[in-house]
Order: sequence, then C-alpha cells, then structure tokens
Amino acid sequence: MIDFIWIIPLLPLAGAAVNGLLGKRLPKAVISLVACGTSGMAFLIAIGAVMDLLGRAPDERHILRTFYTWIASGDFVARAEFLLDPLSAVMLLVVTGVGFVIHIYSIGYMHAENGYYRFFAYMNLFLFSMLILILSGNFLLMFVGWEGVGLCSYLLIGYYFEKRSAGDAGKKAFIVNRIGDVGFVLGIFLIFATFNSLDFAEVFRQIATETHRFPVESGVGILTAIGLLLFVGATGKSAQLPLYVWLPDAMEGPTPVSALIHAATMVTAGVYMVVRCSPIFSRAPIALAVVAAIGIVTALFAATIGLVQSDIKRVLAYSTVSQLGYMFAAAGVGAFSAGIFHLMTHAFFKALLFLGAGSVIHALGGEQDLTRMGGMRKYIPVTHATMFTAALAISGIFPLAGFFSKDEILWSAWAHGHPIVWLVGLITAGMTAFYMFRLMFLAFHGQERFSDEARHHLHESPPSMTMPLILLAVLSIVGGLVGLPAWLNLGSNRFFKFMEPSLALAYQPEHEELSHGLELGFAGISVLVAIIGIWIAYGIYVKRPQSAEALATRTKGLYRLLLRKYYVDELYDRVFVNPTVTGSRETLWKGIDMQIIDGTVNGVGRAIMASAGLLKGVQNGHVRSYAAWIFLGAVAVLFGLLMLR
Amino acid sequence: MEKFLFYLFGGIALLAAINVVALRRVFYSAISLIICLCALSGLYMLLAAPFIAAVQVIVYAGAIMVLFLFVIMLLDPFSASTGQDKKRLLSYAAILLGIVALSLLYPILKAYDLASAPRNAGIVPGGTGSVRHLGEVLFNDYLLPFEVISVLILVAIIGTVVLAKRRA
Amino acid sequence: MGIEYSPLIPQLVLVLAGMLIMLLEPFTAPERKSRLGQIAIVATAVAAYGLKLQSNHRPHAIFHGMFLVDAYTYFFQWLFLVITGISALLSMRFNERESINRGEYYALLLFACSGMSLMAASGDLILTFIGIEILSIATYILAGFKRDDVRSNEASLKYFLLGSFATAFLLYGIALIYGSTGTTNYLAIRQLASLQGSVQVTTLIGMGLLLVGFGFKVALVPFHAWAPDVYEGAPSPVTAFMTVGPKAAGFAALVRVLVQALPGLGRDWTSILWIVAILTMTLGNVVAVRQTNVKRMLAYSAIAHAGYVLVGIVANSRTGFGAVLFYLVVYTVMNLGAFCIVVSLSHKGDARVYLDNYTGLGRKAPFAAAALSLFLISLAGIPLTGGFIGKFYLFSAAIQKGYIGLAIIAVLNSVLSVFYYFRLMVIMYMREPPEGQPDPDPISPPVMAIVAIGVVGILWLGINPAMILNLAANSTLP
Amino acid sequence: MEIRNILSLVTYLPAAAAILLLLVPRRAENAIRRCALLASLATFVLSLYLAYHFDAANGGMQYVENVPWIRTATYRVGHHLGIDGISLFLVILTTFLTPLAILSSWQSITKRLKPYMISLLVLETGMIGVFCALDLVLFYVFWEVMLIPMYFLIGIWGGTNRIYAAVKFILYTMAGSLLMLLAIIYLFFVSGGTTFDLVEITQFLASGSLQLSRREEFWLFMAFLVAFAIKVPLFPFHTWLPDAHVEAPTAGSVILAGVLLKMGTYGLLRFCLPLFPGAALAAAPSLSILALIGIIYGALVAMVQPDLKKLVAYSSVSHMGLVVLGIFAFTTQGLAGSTVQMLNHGLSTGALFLLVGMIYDRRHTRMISDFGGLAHASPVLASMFLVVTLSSIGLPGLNGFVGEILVLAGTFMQNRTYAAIAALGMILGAVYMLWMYQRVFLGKVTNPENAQMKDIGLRERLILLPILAAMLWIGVYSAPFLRRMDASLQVVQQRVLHARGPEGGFRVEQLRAFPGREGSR
Amino acid sequence: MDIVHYLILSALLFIIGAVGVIFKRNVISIFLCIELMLNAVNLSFVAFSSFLSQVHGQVFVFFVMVVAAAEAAVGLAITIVLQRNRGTLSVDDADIMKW
Repeated sequence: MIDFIWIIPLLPLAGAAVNGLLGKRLPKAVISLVACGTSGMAFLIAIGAVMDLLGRAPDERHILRTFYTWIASGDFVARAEFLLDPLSAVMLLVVTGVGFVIHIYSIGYMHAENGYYRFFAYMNLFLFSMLILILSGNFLLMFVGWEGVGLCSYLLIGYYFEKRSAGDAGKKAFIVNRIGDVGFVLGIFLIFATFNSLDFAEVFRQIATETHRFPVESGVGILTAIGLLLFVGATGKSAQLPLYVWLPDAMEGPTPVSALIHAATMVTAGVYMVVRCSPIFSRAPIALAVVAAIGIVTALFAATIGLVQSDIKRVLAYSTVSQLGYMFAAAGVGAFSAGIFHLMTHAFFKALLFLGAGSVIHALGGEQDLTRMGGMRKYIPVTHATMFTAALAISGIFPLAGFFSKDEILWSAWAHGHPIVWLVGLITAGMTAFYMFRLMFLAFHGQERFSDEARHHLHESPPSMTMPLILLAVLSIVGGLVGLPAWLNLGSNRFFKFMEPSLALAYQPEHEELSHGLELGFAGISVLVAIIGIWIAYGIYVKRPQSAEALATRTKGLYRLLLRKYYVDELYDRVFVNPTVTGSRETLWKGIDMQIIDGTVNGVGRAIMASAGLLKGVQNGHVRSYAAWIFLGAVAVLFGLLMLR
Repeated sequence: MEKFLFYLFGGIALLAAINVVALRRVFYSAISLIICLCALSGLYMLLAAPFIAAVQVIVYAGAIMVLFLFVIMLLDPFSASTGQDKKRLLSYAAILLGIVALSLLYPILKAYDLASAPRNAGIVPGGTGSVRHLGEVLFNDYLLPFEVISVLILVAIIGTVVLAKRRA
Repeated sequence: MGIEYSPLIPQLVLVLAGMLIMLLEPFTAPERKSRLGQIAIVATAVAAYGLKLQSNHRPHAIFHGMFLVDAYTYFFQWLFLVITGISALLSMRFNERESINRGEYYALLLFACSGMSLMAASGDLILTFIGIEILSIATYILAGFKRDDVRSNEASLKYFLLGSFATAFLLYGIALIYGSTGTTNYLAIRQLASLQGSVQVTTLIGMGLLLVGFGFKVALVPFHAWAPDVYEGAPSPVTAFMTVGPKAAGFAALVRVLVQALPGLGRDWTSILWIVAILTMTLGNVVAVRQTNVKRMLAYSAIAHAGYVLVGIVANSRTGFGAVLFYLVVYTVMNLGAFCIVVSLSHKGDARVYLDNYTGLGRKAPFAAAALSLFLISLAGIPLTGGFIGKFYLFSAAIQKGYIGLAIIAVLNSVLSVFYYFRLMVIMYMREPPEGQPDPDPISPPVMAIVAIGVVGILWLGINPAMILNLAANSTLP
Repeated sequence: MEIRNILSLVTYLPAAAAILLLLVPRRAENAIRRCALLASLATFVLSLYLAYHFDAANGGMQYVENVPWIRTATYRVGHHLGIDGISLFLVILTTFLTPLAILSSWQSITKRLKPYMISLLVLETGMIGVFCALDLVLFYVFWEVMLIPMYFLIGIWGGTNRIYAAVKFILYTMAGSLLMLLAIIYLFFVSGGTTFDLVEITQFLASGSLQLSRREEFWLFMAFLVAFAIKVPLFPFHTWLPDAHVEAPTAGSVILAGVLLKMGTYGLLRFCLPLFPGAALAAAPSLSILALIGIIYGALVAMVQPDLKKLVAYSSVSHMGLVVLGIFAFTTQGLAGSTVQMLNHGLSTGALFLLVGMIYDRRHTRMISDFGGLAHASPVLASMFLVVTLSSIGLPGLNGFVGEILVLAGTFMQNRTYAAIAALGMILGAVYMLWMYQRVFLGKVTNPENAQMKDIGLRERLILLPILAAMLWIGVYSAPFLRRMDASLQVVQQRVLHARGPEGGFRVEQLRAFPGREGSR
Repeated sequence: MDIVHYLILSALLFIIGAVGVIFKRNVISIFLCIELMLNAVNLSFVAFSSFLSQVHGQVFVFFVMVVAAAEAAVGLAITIVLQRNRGTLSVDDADIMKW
C-alpha cells in the first residue's frame, strides 16, 4: 500500500479537476460523489499506507518515494518526493479522515448553494495541497503545499465572493499568510545556504551527525536563525501572534471550511512544520523559547478575546487560535509529541464544534449571533449532544480527548522547567472552559431569543450532517486514549512511542524524572480549573442571565478592549495598511513617478521644445541679422583658430 | 613720394568706403564707391599693375558701377531708407564686430613676413605689370578657368533675362 | 599640344545641352516646354555615358593642375548627374503647374551641374571659386524662378545677398592663402606647407575664411541662417535640388581643399569643425522639432545632416572621408526621395506643404505615405535603411579617431531627430483625416518610378551596402 | 530530419509572410487573419524543432549559421545566428506568444487590419532576430528594426493617448540603444577592428588577447547597460512602460510585456556579463539596489493604480527588477531563476494583458472602479484570470514560483539582505494583485453593465489555454527547462567569476566558495 | 612702401564693407558694400602679386571682376523683381519667411 501513497494526493486533485472543469454541467449528486469519493478513497489508501507503516520495525518507519525532479539548479534540487513516517502518518490520517468526514457533512450543509461544484473543487484542491504539505520530503515541496493550502483557504474564505467582507477576509488571509511565508522562504534559503540541500533527510542527517558544526546553540546561531525564520512562517499559517488577525475574519467562509481548514488541518500546519523541524528547533533553545512564549501568550491572548465575542464562529475561531497556541507551547517546551497529540485531538473536537455550530447556524437559517439564540437544545438535540461532548473535551474534562492532550502539554511545561508556561496555560484552560460553556449556554439554554422567522424553519440537520457530528463526537471521546499518560498505568503511551522515530534526530535534553503522583496532582488541578470555568459560565449565563450585562458594564473598559479585540486590526490598519496605500499613491506614484521621474523625462522634452522656440527666434527672417551671424561666425572661427592653436 | 601717394590714395579709398556705408542715399553711396574704386586704381598703379589699374577704371568703375547707377535711377533715385532702423542694435553689433575683426586681423597682417612667402612659379623678374606676361599666364596656366568663366557669364545673362524680363 | 580634353566631355555635354536648350527655347510652344526638360535629362544621361567612357584612368591632373581626374571626381560627377537628372524630372510637372515651365530652368540646372562637377574636380582655388560661382548664380536664379511669387523672390534675394557676402569671405581667404604660399594650386600649397614647416598665420586665417565660405555653401551653423528661408521659399524641386546638390558639391570641394591642400593644418581645422559639427547638428535638430512646414522641417534636417557629415570630416581619416562620400550618396537618395513625395503632394502655389496637410495620408495615398515613411526612417538612421549604415560609418570613423564625445552628441541628436521625423509619420498614420480634405493628386508615373527606385535603393543601401561602401572607400582622396 | 539554416527559417518566416501579406487585397480580411495566424503558427512549430534537437550538455551556441553580410575594407559584419540555452526559450516564447497575440486581435482590430498583421509579423522577425543574433551589428539591427512596428502598433491601434505613448516609447528606447551602438563600434576598434562577432570578441577578452582598461570597460558596460536598463525597464528608467502599455492594443501589450522587456535582461546576460564581467561585478551592488527599488517601488505603485493595464505595467517593473536582481547575483540559482523568470513573466504578464484586453473588448474601460463582481457574469474569465494572477504572484505549482524562488535563493547566496528585501516583493505582489482581483471580480455587481458581460468564448479560451498549460508545466516540472539552460548559464557565470581577482571591488571569492561551508558570515 | 600697409588697408576696406552689409538697409547699398569687399580683396591680390613678383595675383583680379559683374547683373535683376513685387528696396521688409 505504501507504494501507492502518490495516489493519495492525486485523488483529491483529480476530484478537484473534474469538479472544477466540468462541475458546472454535472448534477449535484455526481459532484458529491466525486468529491467525497476521492477523499474517501484517499482516506482508505491512507489507512492502508499507515497500516503498512505500522507493520514495519520502528526504525524502518521512514519511507521516501521520489517521483521526478521538479526543480534543479546547481545544488538547489527539489524533487517531487513523498515521505511517510509516523509524523506524516498521523497528519495523513487526521487530514484525510477529518477531511472526508467534513466532505460528507458539506453535502448537506451546502446543498442549496449555487456554486456547489466550485465549493467541492476547492475543498478537494485543499486536501491535495494539504497532503502535499504533510507528505513532502523536502522543504520546497512542503512550501508548495504550504502556499497551496493558503490559496485554497483564500478561495474558500472568499467563497461568498459577492460579500465584500468575504473578499476582504480571503485577501487578508492570503496576505498575512504571505508575510509568514516570506519568513519561511528565507528560512528555507538559510537552510540551503547552510546544508546545501533542501531534503529533510539530508538536512537532519547533517545536524544529527556533524555535531561539531551544529552543537546545541547557547546563543543565536545559525540553527536559531533558521528556526526563528521558519517559525515566522508558522505564525502566519497557524495564526499566532502577531499574525493571527486573519483567522477570525476567515470565518466568512462556509462553516465546513472553518471546520476543515481553519480548525482541524491547515492552521495546524505550522505546528506540524515545527515538529518536523524538531532536529533544528531542539538545538536552538532560544528559538524554542520564542516558540513557547509566542504560543502561550497567543493562547492566553486569544482566549481573553474569546471570552466576550458574540459571533458563534468567532468564539470558535479565537478558541482555535488559543488552542494552536497550546500546541506551539508544547513544541516550545520540547514536547513535540504532545503538540502533535493535541493537534490530533483538537482536530476532532474543534471540527466537531465548528460543524455543530454550522448545524446551529443552518437550523437558524444563517444566524450566527449568540445573543439571538438560546434554548435551542430541544430543537436540535443531536447537535446539542455532540457539541456538548466537544465542549467538555476542549475544556479538558477527564476522560475526553482534550483532557489527555492538554494535560500532557501542561505537564510537559512544568516537567521541562517552564512553570510560567504551565501557569498561563492553566489560566487559559480555565478561560477556555468558560467561553466554551458560555457559548453552549447562550446557544442552547435559557430564553429563546431568535426571531420568529428563524423559528419558522428551525429543524434538526439532515443525517449527512449529523452523522459526521456523531462520528466526531465519538472520536472526541476516545481519541485521547491512544496517548494515555503514564500515571494511569494502563500501558505505555502508544502515541508517543509511535512518534518516536520521527523525533529521533531531535536533541533530547535531560529532564529530572518527576513522580507520577505529582503528575496526577497536576492533572487534578487542571480539571479543577476547567470545572471552575464551567461553573462560572453556568452561574452567569444560566442562573442569572442578567448578570452578564452587569458584569460587562462594571468592567466597561476592559470589556470593550476585549470586544474590540485589543484594537489590533485598527492598529495594523493605521500603522501598516493606510500609510502604505497613501504613501504609495501620493508619494511614490504621484510624487516620485509622475512628478520627479516622468517630470524629468518630459522636462527634457519641454526644455528641448523651449530651446527650439528660442533658437527659432534667432531665425528672424532678416537678412541683415543673418549676415551678422555670418560675420560673427567668421570672427569666431578666426578667433577659435588662433586660440586653439 | 610713393609713401605720399599711398597715403593719398589709401586715404581717399578709406574715406570713400566709409562714405559708402555712412551716406544714407544709395545714389551717393554709389558715387562714393566709384571714387573708392578710382582711388584703388591709383594704388594699383603704385603696385606696378597698370593694366589692372586701367581695367579697374574702365570696366569696374565705368561699366559695372554705371549699371548700378542705372538701376538706382530706374528704381528709386535718391531714395533714402525710410523710417527708423528697427534693428539699431544690429548696427552697433556690426560695428563692434568690425572692430573685433580688425583687432584680430591687424597683428596677423602686421606679422606677415614677405620673406618667408615662397616664390616658386611664374616669377617675373622685371616687374609684373606687363600685359604680355599677364596674357601668357592667363592663356596657359589659367586657360580652363578662363574658358569656364564664360559659362558663368552665360548663366548670369540667362538669369538676368529670366528674372528681369517683363512678363510676356 | 598635350592638352587632354576627354575628362571634360561630361562638362561639355552639359554646357552644350544647356546652350541647345536656350537655342530651342524661343521656338518651343509654352505647353511643350517639358520637351526641354527631357533634353536636360537626356543630357545628363549622355554626360553620364561620357563619364563612363573614360572612367578607368589613373589619377592625374590636366590643365596645369586645374582639373584633377581621379576616382573622387568620378564619384561626385556621377552623383551630381543623378541629382540633376532627377531634379529635372521632378521639376517638369511642377513647373507646368506653377506656370514657370521654361527652358532656362533646365539650362540653369545643367549649368549648375557643371559648376558642381568643377567644384569636385578642381585642383586650384580659383577654379573652385569659379565653380562655386557658377553653381551659386544658377541657384540664385532657380530659387527665384517663380518671380511673381514673393516667397520665391525673397528666397532668391536672401540667398543672393548672403551668398555674395560669404563669397567675399571665401575670396579673401583665397587671397590670404595665395599671399602666404604664393600659389593657389592645391598640390603646390600642400608641398609648400610641408616644406615650410611652420605655417604662416595668414595661411591659417585664410583657411578660416575658406571655411566660412564653404560653411555657408553647405549651411553649417552659424552660416546656416539662409538655408531654412531659402529652402522654404524656393520652388520645391529647386529646394530638393539645393538640399542635396550644392550641399554635396560644397562638401566635395571642402574635403578636397582640406585633404589635398591643407592637410598640414589638420589639427586646426578638425578642432574648429568639431565645434561647428556639434553646433550644426544640434541647432538643426532642435529647431526642426518645432517646424510646421514640411519643407522647412526638411531644411533644418538638411542642416543637421550637414553636421553629421562633418563628423566624418572631423575624423580626418580615410574611413572618415569614405563615410562622408557614402553618406552623401545615402543622404541624396533619402532626401531627394522625401522631396519627390513632398513635391508631388503639394498643390498649386506650393500649398499643402504643412504638417497638417499630411493628416491621414496613410490611407489616402498609401504608397506615397509608406515611401515617405521609409525615407524618414532612413533619415532618422534606423537600421535596414541606408541612413543607418551611413551614420554607422560616420560615427565609427569618429570613434576610431577617438572622438567619443562628438559621437555621443551625434547619436543624441539622432534621437532628437527621430522625434520630428516620426511626428510626420504620426500625422500620416495615427491621426484621423479631417472631413472634406481634398485627396492628394496622384503621383506622376516617372516620379513614381523614381520614388520606387529610391525605396529600393535606400533599402539596398541598408541591407547590402558593401558595393557602395567599397566604392566610396575607393573613391576617397589619398 | 535535419533542417539546415533552421534559425534563418524561424527568424525570417514571419517577415516573408508579411511581404506575402502585402499582396493580399485589403478587403480580404479573413484571408489576412488566417495567413498571419498560419505563418506565426508555422514559425512556432519550427521553433519547437529547436527545443527538440537542442543539446542540453552544450553550453555554446547551437544551430549556428555564419555567413558574411557586409564586407568592406574596414568592416566585417557577419550574419551570424545561433542560440544557446538562454535564448532558446526566449525564441520559443516569442513564437508562442505571437500567434496568441494575432488570435487575440481577431475581432478587436477592425481598422487597417492588413498593416496591423504585417506589423506584428515584422515585429516577430525582429524579436526572434534579437535573440538569435551573435554579431553585434546584426543584433543592433534587429534591436532597432523591431521598434518600428511596435511604434506603429502603439501609435495607430492604441488608445486615446497613443501618440504620446508611442513617441515616448521610441525616443526612450532609441536614446538608450544608440549609445549602445557607439559602444559596439568602440568595441570593434578596440578589439583590433576586425570583427563585430560576439563570440570572437568574447574569446579575445577571455583569452586576454584583448584587454580593456578598467575605465574603458566601465563605460562600455554603462553604454550597453543603459540600453538594456531602459528596455527592462530598471528603475528609474521605467516611466515609458506604463504609458506604452496602457495605450498599446492588446496584442501590442502582450508582445511588449511578453517579449520586448525580456530583451533588456537577455541583453544583460548575453552582452553585459560576458563582455564586461569586471564592470558587471563592480556595478552589481548598485544595480542590485536599483533592482530592489524597482521590485518594491513597482509593487507599491502598482497597488494604487486605478487602471488595470497600468497596474500590470508597474507589476512588470517589479517582476523585471527581480530578474535583474537574479542576474547580478551571479549565482547558479540566480541566473537560472532569472532566465526562467523571463519566461514566466512573459507568460503571466502576457496572459494578464490578454485577459485585460478581453475585458476591455466587452466593457471598453480598464478602470478598476468601473468593475466589481465580474465573476458573476463571467465565471470562466474570472477563474482564468485568477490562475494567471496566481502565477504572477508566484504561487507554487505555477510557473512564477520557480523563477521567483530560484532568483531569491540565488540572491540569498550572495547577499542576504537583498534577498530579504526582495522577498517583501512576494508580499506586495500578493497585495496588489489580489486587491485588484477583488475589486474587479468579487463583490456585488454595482454597475449594471457588468451584469450582462459575456463570458469568454471558444476563441478566447483557445488563446488562454495554451498559456495556462505552459504555466502549469513550468510550475510542476521545470527541470527540462532548467536543464537546457544550465550549461549556457554556467558559461556566463564562469566568465564573470574568473574575470577579476579580489581587487575587483566586489567580493568574488565569496561567490566561489559556498558560504555555508566555512560557517556563517 | 611695405606690403603690410596694403594688406591692412585692404583689411580695413573689407571690414568696412562687411559692416556695411549689416548696417545698410537698402538692397542696392548692400550690393555696393559687397562690391567694396570684393575690391578690398582685389587690393590684396594685387599687393601680393606685386610683392611676390608674380602675375598670378593680377589674373585673379580679372576673374574676380568678372564674377563681380555677373553677381551685379543677377543681383540687380533680383532687386528689380523685388521692387516689382513688393515696391520696396529695404531688406528689412523681406521677412515673410522666418522661424
């Protein structure tokens, strides 16, 4: 099966091609079949390939398949090659699996849309790009996928292109991503300059074997520089500070898109990349510290904003930013596996949350404002139940998936000597529980605040939508079980074990072994914090609904600050966007280009014209002055002859 | 004596030349020029070129200048240039230029060294004025120009006829 | 007597034909005067045949060193005969239209041609002077040939007054040279100058005054002022003749004087002509930019081209003089070609020679517009036309001798010239013609044929120039 | 099958067809169109022969034809044609774009069709000639001759302000190229006055039998440079470009952007570097900075353009700046990237102009503010436009990326700051292109005229599809292209690197050795 | 007497003539000035001829005279046409064509 991994990305590509080129003339059923069929097939083959991988000895779980040489210029060689190892295997399953599920969901969700074929073509194209990203065996090919998913994100965010905000959001996503990509590209160049190669295998081999060239750096060395540049790319793609701004806006896209791209898969690419480059990062403590710091700060920062948002999808978006922050924090403290683990569980429950939110929105006929919901529990029970599971999972309630992965991160932070990361993470966890349940309560409990019109067609979603919900709910419940922590004494952590070959080349610093009891205690604390968060939400939004407003008025300044998202968008507009546009128009174009440069050019022309006018005047038509010119000329010639001699 | 005659004829020529320019009426200018030409003829005598001196009086002053006078009389006798000279500046410039030109030429001509001027062909030991010598040179060395200049005269005749002939 | 007359056969043919025309003139009915023009054309052809008969003589002088028979003379005589023939051809219909079709016109053209030939062939300052005078007086009259037309008359007057003025300078120059060398024969002057070692200052001054005279003839700045006015006012075919014939003759005589008589003063005249070249090119081109009358624009362009030719003279090398010869051929073809069309398109009274009259010509007279464009492109010096090869040759001569600055100024001038040449093309092709503009008259077949030959010629000179290049190079003075 | 004189055939076939067209009566418009298309297609097919039989391992000239042209006592000008890996694809690009340009004018050109087609075909000959000529004078001849048809294309079939644009175009380019002519002549004399042959002169220089003083070399380099910099156009010589582009008819813009601009960078590679490597080395820092300014400046100014064509024009300034940057990095990747980027820019900008032309044909405006929501009425147009946009901003998988990444990598090897600044161009490129795309195609239909806009038809699809296919090909599988360029570029690179020792004012040794090996700078 | 005197006199006459050409407005006056210039040159020719003991210089004077006569004839014809067409003899009035 492993020899067929090239088919995995090609299937969705074929789907995209069929739907994109012919979709306009195809019936919807065929379109759905093509789209879901290709992604489903890809999932199946992926399972087969991973099974194959599992069938091999751990140290042979590194399979590289080269197809052809894509770019070759001197040593700058990039081949079309796929790498399957545990890390990409996990990603492969998540991407194809969740992707497939969301495709199914979309059949129902998008059934009324005009650009049905277009949607599925983009979705398939996205899967293709994402698969290229995760399967790539070298940096440049990875970058292909990296930008490809950005493109699909752009296309899908702007799916409702007649909406101005959608167009804006898509563009913003692409551009902000591009900023990160520049960092990534420069990182790639620095890698090439340093290792003379672009292949993961070769680069990591050099790092691991030539220790004299690449020691663990105490200061800012070449690896740190590479790491930081790559991380810039990651902040863009994975919506970390300061480049997170595009993700909340990206919610303009259809909800399945938010679930697939902006929750489960694409945004995690940054994490994947950092983990993939663990040999580099692990030897660059400063880079790692930056990763951790940015991650955890982003986690807290986004969580605070999430506390007060009223758009259901935006809450989830900030939540995603926040959870991604966790993942980076994990990587930053050296717990690469934990990061990937959280990535996986997060994919399940966050996709579920989004799809659930989609179901809610669908039920209300497009309403996204939490303040216009309430009491929906009885109308859409399946959605409620599954979302509730997911909310518990993300809050980190034992024994749901989120608990295991988040706890692993927090514990690693403490264990690897980063108590501040742990503390902030803990606070954030509390906030997470709060805003998730705030969302749940506002949507499903309390008064029914939606309009009569909305009530009119309030209905539970079709099975094509609820089935994926249920499936994901199951995964959210059991997904954590592949990585049981040591203190449960239920056998070793299989997930980590599985991941080990991929991280083998990373530098493993020695850590003090801490007791399982302590770990258990910490787990208890985090669950407690989550419960407190839920309890507060319950207190405010269920027990005394009016208190929310009171609280808001009491902390007016802070509330507004959070509501307006710390004014970051405004700041960016004012500092970067507006001066650039105005400066370009007024100074560069109208000033330098039109006046100075073109002015000079035309000025030469005008000067010639003017001097022509002047010299024409000499030709005044009078014989006598002509004679004078001749006489003058004669004198001048004589004078010149005498002088020049 | 020679010196005196030089200065006499030279002075007359110079004065007449200035008059040509200075006098306002064309007729007087023409008369001045005739005087000037005659004075030059005198100088040619001094320079031992009697034949040229004679031709100068007969042909130049006698024929060409008379033609001028005819035309002057024909067109507008005694006509003075009417009105103000709108290009007065030009006149001053001309005078200035003249002075500059003179100051350029003067030292050079002054430095003209006769001794260094080569005398190769056609040296006539016993003076240059005789018609015989003149004729010999003209019809030997300068035969071609002599023939060719007839074409020039032909052209001038044709031209004059073409231009000045009354319309048929 | 060993006087050799055969090299003078073309001259004799021309002069005798001129006389024949004058003899026949009274007996020719007014509407049949073009016959006289045909006689003139035949005369040039016969003269050319006579030229061909005695072409393979080694270089020598006849008439006591007055008349030099060499490849240079031969080359220019060919050129002048062609110019004269075409001018006569071009004139016939024009003269009929303007009611100035008279035998004298053609006779004068032939005499002018003989004058030009003398200028090129002359080995003595006196003969050169007489040649110039024959040419000048003939052209004074030709310029004023439309005697009822104030413009023509004014052109004639200006040309005559200034021409005589300049002639006086030339003559004074001859006098001074004679005074300091004792001779007017080129070869003798040269021998003496080299014998003497240091040249008398009066020779230098004499040369300077010669330059004034020749400079006037070929319209170098600042002796150019007559040119635009005279070119504008003269009957168009005469203008066509004047922009190429006397100019080429002036250069022919100038080069001969400089190379054969005054090579010892090479440093002096190059340094003066260097400046004059720059002034001439620049002024010609700059002022041409603002012209609205095509004839006048071509007049300024002619001034500019004199400047380019001067570049080759300044180089003062075999390459340079070869380039001058070649360029004069090219220039003749393209300028005469352009004038053929301008003349053919003009209306009675030399009307419709303004830029505006050319609006939309590309549609109304596609062949004329295309041919004119080609000539303009050539004048601008764009490759695949003779103009390019000519300029290339000239500039490379300058560069070979290290006159980089001059070459740079020359090319910048070329850029400038593109502006006004191409503006005419803009007007012909890129502007829509206004309503109700009369269509141009069809071009007469013989002129059409000449233009076609010109088109082919200019392309031939641009694409396969080797033959004429070699001819020019072999015809240069030693 | 071997075709003799294949290069002459490819070069002169269009011109021959143009002469034949002269004989076709003016009224037979369809015949004229078909003839022109057929001729250009035939040329294209012939040019494929060049690629097919090209020997990638050979860095020298191939398909060489060398016959004397002008032979006089003083001058020897040869009709010397030949192509190497650098020119091969540019020739093909030319022959590829010309039929498309002809096809694009199928209906939009109604007046004076015959001269139009003749101009296009003559132009094609000129362009191919420029890329094939190996004799300096011959090169110059093609270089100039090509200006005339372009001048007419802009001036006759252009927009409202066409005359100004045409005149500006021709004066600007002439000013530069005439100085080059002087340099060519100088080079001729300084190399012994025997040959104008590029190959021979390069050999003289390489073998040391001809040595230029540093001053000479510098000024000669500058003279060539100015000609090429104007053509590229390198900041600040770019202001003719927006005018020319805006006013030119679609086909004119396509050819102008697609091929003509490449002549500048091609000239740098073909002449400036091999002939004057020392001066090139010395000038590299300043030129790189100009190129950088061009990249950023072009992008920023493009961003705020109200006119679609102007926007694309300024984007060309930005993209071509990248090409120059790559060339003057003198690294393998930089040179290869630049060469590829020339093709890419030809394809993507050519396609952009075609698309803008299609929109213009329908709406008779190019003002971005007049549009909005075009994707509703013309989804196919919108999606094709999107693909081209993406190619232009260097999305991986499309052609633009390959060139861009190689140039940046090559520059990075040479100077990291330059590369970092140039990489900003990637961002800005996305900004202005996507913003433009959004304003034109996305959003609601605000202008009712846009609602009825017809989508593109079969002919237009046929024009665009080959370009899109080529874009995809280069994007996905660029190795065949790179492989054919490699040897020739190496020749150029070696010439530069061995030109002068460390005293050259430019750190040559830094280029020779791989920077990473000795540890970081 | 020294030749230099003759030469300087000749130069003086020449310059006076040249200045006169610019100075005078009447066409015929201008002719007269040009004639004056030619005569000045003649003086030089004769002086050189005499002091160099050569006849050549005097031969030139003949030619110059012929030329002067021819010019005078043509010039006066042109003047007559001018007078006929315009009724003026002032060169300042002949300025239709300029710039």
